[in-house]
Amino acid sequence: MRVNIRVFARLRDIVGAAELDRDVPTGTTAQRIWDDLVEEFPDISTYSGSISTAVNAEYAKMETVLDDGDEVAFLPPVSGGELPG
Amino acid sequence: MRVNIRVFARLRDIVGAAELDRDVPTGTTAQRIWDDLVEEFPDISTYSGSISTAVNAEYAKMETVLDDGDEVAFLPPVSGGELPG
Amino acid sequence: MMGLARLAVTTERLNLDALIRCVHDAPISDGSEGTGAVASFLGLVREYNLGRRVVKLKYEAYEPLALRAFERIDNEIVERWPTARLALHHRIGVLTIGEVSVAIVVASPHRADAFAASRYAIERVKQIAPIWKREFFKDGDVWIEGATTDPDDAAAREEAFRLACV
Amino acid sequence: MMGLARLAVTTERLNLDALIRCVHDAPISDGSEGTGAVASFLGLVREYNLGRRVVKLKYEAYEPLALRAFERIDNEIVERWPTARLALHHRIGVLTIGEVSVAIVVASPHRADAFAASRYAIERVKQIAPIWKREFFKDGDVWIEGATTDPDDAAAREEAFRLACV
Repeated sequence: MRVNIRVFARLRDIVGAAELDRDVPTGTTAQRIWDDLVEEFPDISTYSGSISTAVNAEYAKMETVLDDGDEVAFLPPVSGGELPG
Repeated sequence: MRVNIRVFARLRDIVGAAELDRDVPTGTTAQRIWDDLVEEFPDISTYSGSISTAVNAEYAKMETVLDDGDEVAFLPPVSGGELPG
Repeated sequence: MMGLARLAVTTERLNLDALIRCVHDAPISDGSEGTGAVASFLGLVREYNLGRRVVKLKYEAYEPLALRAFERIDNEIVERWPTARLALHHRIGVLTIGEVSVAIVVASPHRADAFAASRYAIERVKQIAPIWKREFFKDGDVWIEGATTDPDDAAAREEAFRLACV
Repeated sequence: MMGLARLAVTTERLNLDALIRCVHDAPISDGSEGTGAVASFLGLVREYNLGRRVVKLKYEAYEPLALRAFERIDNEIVERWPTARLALHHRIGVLTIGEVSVAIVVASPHRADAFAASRYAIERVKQIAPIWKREFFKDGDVWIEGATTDPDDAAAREEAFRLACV
């Protein structure tokens, strides 16, 4: 099955694209997609502890099992605006 | 000497004018002007405990002694807007 | 073009955009960061007050003293929030439902100050500005009176700070 | 004329007046009193951030999720302040100094609710909206990252309520 991967901000810079399509086996989780992405783009590994995930534009857990045609997004921490004070 | 008396809101309604000029003796206080006004317009007496006073557009005490040409204003409680909540 | 006064009592319709430009274009006291936040407040003539249906309102001010009250509030704000910049206009005369009676804008580098100072400003206006409100109903009218607050009353200032959450 | 969406992510310049009309004209949930207060917040591109002089900013959003975050914030506000009505627009793309990146308007019968809900809204936007900011300097640029906040994180919501002073 095929999934659409979306990355943002510095993740996007490192990956060099906003979207990637990947063919993956049935039963693949968001976590597995991320791990494959880290293998392909080792510089994103620093985000492994801080990214959020969304599947089809809904926040989701990394353990979520994907379906054919799903859009999985990896979101770096949001800007949070100014520092306190 | 002559002073200019200014009244507002319901005080103005009762007095029937926004301004009054009155000739008063030297040494007259804002309090005395108010007392004379109460004598002239008894309905304003309910405000004796709640008015503020200004002399020449500065808040002042009722004991302030007026000078010739002074503007003395009697201010009912301000609207305060909505009630709490 | 003449700049708009930051503080005013006016019979004209209030213009929020003009007030925002007024504080936004103005240099911020410490000049160090620039404007990052603009908090605004509009008070409108509400259709119902204390359960009565309002037809229109009339605001009356002792204008020179009201302006001095606004200057006082402006000074109090700069004293507490040195990088904040206030614009404060109050309308007087007859206003109908939905019209804006008071407009307050505070610009500052950070949002916490803009929110707090704008809330403080409206509380202080309600406390100390010599502006009275007459409500007209279908069959009558009434002057709305409240507490008289001495501008020097420290407890009232504290209450305004408390409501501004500082 | 089509009404303006109350919630939006847009590359267009933000228009505060249009947002105010949008919440002002809208019926308030309880329909009982009418709008008496409109609190607004604008976030602007500040010239200095963390001591660095900013030339421009670029905002990037995951738009569908950002809109859902806005809807979530809207629901949270109605739940806590049933008579409040929110409009919330965030701009994306390249912005220069002084331009408005986020505009928030809350209308309600009374001012306490309008102030609190507008502050709550911006805190929640900063917490949960998937919108990233890239700062450009004279000689470089950096993505500004912050804490990741789970939208369901009750502690984060409490912090937003605390900052809104409720």
